Amino acid sequence: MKHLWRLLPFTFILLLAGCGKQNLSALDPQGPVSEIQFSLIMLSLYIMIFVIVVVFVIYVLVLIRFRDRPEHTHIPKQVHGNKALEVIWTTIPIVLLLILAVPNVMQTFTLADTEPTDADMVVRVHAHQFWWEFEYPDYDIVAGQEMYIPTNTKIILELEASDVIHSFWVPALAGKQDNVPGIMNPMWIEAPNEGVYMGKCTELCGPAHWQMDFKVIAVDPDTFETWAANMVEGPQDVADTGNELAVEGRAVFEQSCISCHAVAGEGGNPQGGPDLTNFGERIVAAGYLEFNDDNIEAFIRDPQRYKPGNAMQAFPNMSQDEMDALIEYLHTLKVLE
Amino acid sequence: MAQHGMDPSAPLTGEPSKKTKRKLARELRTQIISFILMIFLTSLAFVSIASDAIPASFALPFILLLAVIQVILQLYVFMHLNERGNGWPNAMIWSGVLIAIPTVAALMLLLGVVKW
Amino acid sequence: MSYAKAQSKSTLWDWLTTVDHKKIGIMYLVAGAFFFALGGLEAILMRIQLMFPEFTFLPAQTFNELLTMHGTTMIFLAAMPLLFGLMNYIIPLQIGARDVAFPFLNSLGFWLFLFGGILLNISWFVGGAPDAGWTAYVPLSSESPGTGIDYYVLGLQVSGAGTLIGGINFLVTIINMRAPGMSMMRMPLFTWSSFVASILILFAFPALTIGLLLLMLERVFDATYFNVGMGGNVIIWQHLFWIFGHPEVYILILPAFGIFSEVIPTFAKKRLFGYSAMVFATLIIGFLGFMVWAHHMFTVGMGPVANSIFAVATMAIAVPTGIKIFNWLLTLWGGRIRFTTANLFALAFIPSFVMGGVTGVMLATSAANYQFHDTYFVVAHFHYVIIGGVVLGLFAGAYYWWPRIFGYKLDEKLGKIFFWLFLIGFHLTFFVQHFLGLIGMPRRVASYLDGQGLNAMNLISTIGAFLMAVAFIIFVVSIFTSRNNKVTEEDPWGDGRTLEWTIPTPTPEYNFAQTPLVRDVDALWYEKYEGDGKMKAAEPLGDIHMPNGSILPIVISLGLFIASFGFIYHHAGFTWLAVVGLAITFGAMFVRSIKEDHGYHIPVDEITNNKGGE
Amino acid sequence: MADHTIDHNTLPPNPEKATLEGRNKFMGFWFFLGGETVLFASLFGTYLGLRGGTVDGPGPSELFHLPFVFLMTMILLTSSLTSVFAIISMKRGNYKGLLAWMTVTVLLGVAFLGLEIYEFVEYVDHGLGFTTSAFGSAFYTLVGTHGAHVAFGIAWITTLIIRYRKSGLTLTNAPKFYTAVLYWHFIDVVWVFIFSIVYLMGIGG
Ligand code: HEA
Ligand code: HEA
Ligand code: HEC
Ligand code: CUA
Ligand SMILES: [Cu+2]
Repeated sequence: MKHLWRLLPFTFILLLAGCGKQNLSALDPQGPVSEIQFSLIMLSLYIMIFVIVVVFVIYVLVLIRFRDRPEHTHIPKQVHGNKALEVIWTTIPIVLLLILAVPNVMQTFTLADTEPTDADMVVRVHAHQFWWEFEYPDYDIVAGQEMYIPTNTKIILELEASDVIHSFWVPALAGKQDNVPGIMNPMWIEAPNEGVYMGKCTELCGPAHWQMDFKVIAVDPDTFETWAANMVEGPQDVADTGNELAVEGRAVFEQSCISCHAVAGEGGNPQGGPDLTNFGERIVAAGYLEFNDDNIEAFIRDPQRYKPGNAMQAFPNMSQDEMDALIEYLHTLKVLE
Repeated sequence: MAQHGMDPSAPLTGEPSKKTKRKLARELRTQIISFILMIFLTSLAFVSIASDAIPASFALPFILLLAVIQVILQLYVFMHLNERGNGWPNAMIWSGVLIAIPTVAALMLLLGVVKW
Repeated sequence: MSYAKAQSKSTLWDWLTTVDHKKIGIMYLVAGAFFFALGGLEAILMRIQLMFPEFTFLPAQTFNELLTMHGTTMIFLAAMPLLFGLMNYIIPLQIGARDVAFPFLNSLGFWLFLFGGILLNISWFVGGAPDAGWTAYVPLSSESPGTGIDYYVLGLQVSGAGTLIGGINFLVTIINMRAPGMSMMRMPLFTWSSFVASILILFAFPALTIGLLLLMLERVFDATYFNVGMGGNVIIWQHLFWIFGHPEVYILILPAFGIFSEVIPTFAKKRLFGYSAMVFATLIIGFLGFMVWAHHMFTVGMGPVANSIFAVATMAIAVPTGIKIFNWLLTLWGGRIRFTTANLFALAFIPSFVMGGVTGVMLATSAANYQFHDTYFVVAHFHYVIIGGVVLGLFAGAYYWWPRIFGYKLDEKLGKIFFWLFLIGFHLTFFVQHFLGLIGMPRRVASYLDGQGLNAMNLISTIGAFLMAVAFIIFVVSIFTSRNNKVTEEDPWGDGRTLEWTIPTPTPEYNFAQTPLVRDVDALWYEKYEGDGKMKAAEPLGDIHMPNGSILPIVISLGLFIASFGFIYHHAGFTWLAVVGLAITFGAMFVRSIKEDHGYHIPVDEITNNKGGE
Repeated sequence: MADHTIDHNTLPPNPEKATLEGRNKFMGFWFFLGGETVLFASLFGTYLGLRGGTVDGPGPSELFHLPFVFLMTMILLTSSLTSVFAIISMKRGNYKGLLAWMTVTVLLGVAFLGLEIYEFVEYVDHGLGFTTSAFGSAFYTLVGTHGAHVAFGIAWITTLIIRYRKSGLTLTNAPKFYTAVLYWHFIDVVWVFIFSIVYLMGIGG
């Protein structure tokens, strides 16, 4: 019952969107922040529907009653105006706006409550053209593209950018804040439910702006602790698994890739690419491509074709054997099992 | 709009009326007095900064106040904004100031470095 | 005196040198329509790209260029000049003046706009158009490679100077050139709202001028205002842009409001309801328009106090706008409404604009704006207010004043087909975009992934855009096919209320043989029903003084056009071109200032001949 | 809107506003100054926003030299007074006086501009270039825009003096001289804020 009211106007859209799957819709809030925002959206929507209905009713009435007809010959009375009416249509909108403005101001402050306490977790979000980096200062972890968080924990995000302005948006969890070079913007999110939440960059940041997607993955706090510990440890050493191909792949990786991509704290550089420690567990590759070998290979051979303007070096001439080994190795980069 | 038969590039001859002359003499006096006042205000501003005796917390608002007074003198005495018939120029200048204030304030304060 | 001299020139030369507000108005309309078609074409290309998910009709870079040029072209080169065209032609007629206050500057303003617009579009052919959005946020714009952004900066700087000049010109014209008896509170509402829009231009454009100056110095001369590593700050640009940018949207809508306030009373045969409330509301909107700009920046991190203040201030604008909406409805109430094409556009405006306006208030809800911002919800909002307000206003104004300006009526049948197709296409295109935004589609995306529930609505949106394109082509066709509907009467609608309907068609070059005497708001209506139907003259018939034409406005603009290339290609060693260009500009200004030009007189018999009808 | 009747024996009290063209010019120019207010506000705001962005370059307190700025201020202030004298001469029908005072105004303007250029050269020597830091860029842009206004004013008034050196006062040139003087005063108005906000506040804290 409690949830029925909010479903009414958008039921058909929700069906269209199939949003349960994607966790992409601001109309299907999955956490306290997006709930607050959703309730404001609905409050404002109801006020606006009221306004629209009032205007439409007068409008339709006028158009029907006062259309010119051939039998009309009178000159309409040239009315100057009406004080009482002016007062009415000044006051009523003011009242309607107050109904919206007061909760809005309160919630604006609620959402700005980003002073971290001991119970909260801090994640620094660095945005790059065109990928995301998540740094967990309390754990000494850096993760690329996919942000793991524990459920039911208030997460304070500290947003930063290294090149141009980006904007961090996970519609189902929270509205956006901008990642601005030279400035740190705090915001907070919380996810009561486990799940994968789609995130998008919403500030035009170059040709591959539309592909600058990311994921927020909420897991139960225990899983999160495991994940965090293993991110520091790194994935299991491929030499221990007896996977020859992967060992070969690691060699390729260490020769060509490690200068930009760190794995378990080794390699990488500040101007480099995403941390690949848990790449094998990615839901998508490069932020938006379906996670399969063909896509990964194609991306490595020609990153520009996929995300124009991105900073990764291309490897068009890598031999097929090396490529197969490399991809095998990339698949072993897992920390959760 | 013919100028009543007057050629616009013919030199204007003749003397100003007596009334105008008196007005101009008065005006000249006001102008000189306000110039002296401006010199004084300017010097005061410089001195209040140059001398170490006056604390900055006082000197800064003080010099801004002096600047405002001086500008009002410029606008109303030198530029005659106080004269009758200058309603529109007044309106536009003050509208400009009205918009200038939030502009400066925002650029000083709302740059994201300090959150309000 | 020297009348013969003014006649002996060729037609082309006559148009190039004209300082007649009517011809300048027509040139604004033609150039504006051209840029509207261009901006529309850019929109259509974007919509084709967005028709299907992961469609590869256009590369992402091209898409970004199209979206930037679409926004920039539509706002600066289409909507504003089209409004300027109507303002130029109509304001002097509505206030009973023979010309604007500064005919020379008026022409200069037009040529600056045109050269600026051409400059901007040259970027397409020399290495790519600007690609950072019409808002050109730094550092994306300041560090964008290539010359696209340089063209943006200089193109807008040049055309912006033209706009500022135009604004001052309208202000002084309206203040100083009104016919006797026309007090401020007897001015037609179109003149009033253009007046307030001009005030907004006067105070908004300088902020843009500085923003563009800084961006140019940053890109061309390595300044560091926006360079974080050098102590710079990137938010400064956003403030400067929006201190200009928000008033800009009211610069667009207020004259459109003015048009509706002329069209609706005319076709309802009823005086505008609540004239003084309308004037007052316009002024309030103008004032508040300057106090709300940061509602575009809720997510940049100004903090909750700043966000709350700007949110509440923004919401306040709904009140005066609502006053206007209800006054229009009450004007219709009790009238005899004729559904001419002009009036159809005006009537369609009311519900369309209200829908766009209320989504504006939703956007102003700062805490909810974090969800809306930079999504298609915003795109839907502003196309509803811009197309549902400004564009419908332009079409209403075009149909209404067409006979006055061009001497013939546009075909009503084609007009109605155009109207319905355009209106349906418009709602089809943009209504669904509200939902696209809410279910997760950011704006300025070159494509979107399949399987996110965005496909159907994007397709609908594109179909709507095609309907608008078909409608627009019908309009263009009707311009040519209607040319036989010649109009000769002074007041072709029969219900004209204001001074522009008191003079012969086609409009004589001196507008009014005798300056009229104004005795009430709706001067003509008053004479029709309280007098003998003819305006009283405020002066005896006499020679009429007219300004001479001049080629200098083109020369001044051309100089800046040339100089711009010098700045754009500064790094390639073309700085000398800037010197040459500026020398041409300042040289022409110098010539203008030392050459006195007192115009010429049209003798009385010439005027009486014309009055008898040619 | 009837024009003031012009009687050949008495000078109109406000020759600059005696014709419609003059009144238009007068009004339009004031409005332009209203716009300039916002233009300079944008520059002042930018400067104040970036004032602290000195990075490794020198900051205000290391550069600014008060006595020098005081001298510049006095010169500009005096030129404002001499332009007032010019207008009073004009209204008295003393055309020679008008030209003479305008010439003095221009000379003072040139002196001011010379000092400003000298000042900039000094600062560059002390390590503050246009591209040294955001502070440097913002400083030169603000003060330089003012300087550009001074230069334009000098060129404008000089043109007027030369063009009209022999014409005597006319209904056409009176508004031109008048608006040029308004412009000159406005330059001084802006300078008041520059010396207060840039220089005095730069030294004072
Ligand atoms: C003609 C242009 C125009 C007009 C008139 C408006 C009008 C309004 N706009 Fe809009 N706006 C734009 C053009 C325009 N806008 C553009 C181009 C952008 C995007 C720029 C970009 O980023 O590229 C934008 C973006 C924009 C934003 C930023 C969104 C974002 O990026 O996050 C906001 C936020 O507050 C906003 C608010 C408003 C409001 C409150 C009004 C109000 O003026 C509306 C007032 C009208 C009504 C409310 C309807 C009538 C009133 C009644 C019937 C009375 C009763 C009503 C109530 C009680 C609600 N607009
Ligand atoms: C006055 C302003 C104005 C107008 C009228 C329009 C009109 C239209 N706009 Fe646009 N729009 C903006 C201002 C405007 N827009 C702005 C400011 C932006 C933001 C840009 C940015 O983000 O930086 C924007 C962004 C924008 C987007 C979002 C892009 C993105 O974020 O990725 C879209 C997408 O659908 C869009 C679509 C349209 C469409 C379909 C029309 C249609 O109404 C167009 C209708 C016109 C036509 C269809 C004419 C067609 C002409 C022909 C077919 C040629 C025929 C020629 C002859 C007959 C001679 N616009
Ligand atoms: C010059 C630096 C550089 C080098 C060398 C480099 N990369 Fe990358 N890589 C990047 C950057 C930057 C990105 C992010 C691209 C984007 O999304 O914008 C990236 C992204 C990726 C991704 C997608 C990451 C994700 O989380 O989905 C993969 C996989 C990848 N690189 C693999 C490789 C491999 C394998 C090599 C070596 C053969 C390699 N890279 C070499 C910079 C580099
Ligand atoms: Cu990053 Cu868009
Ligand atoms: Cu706005």
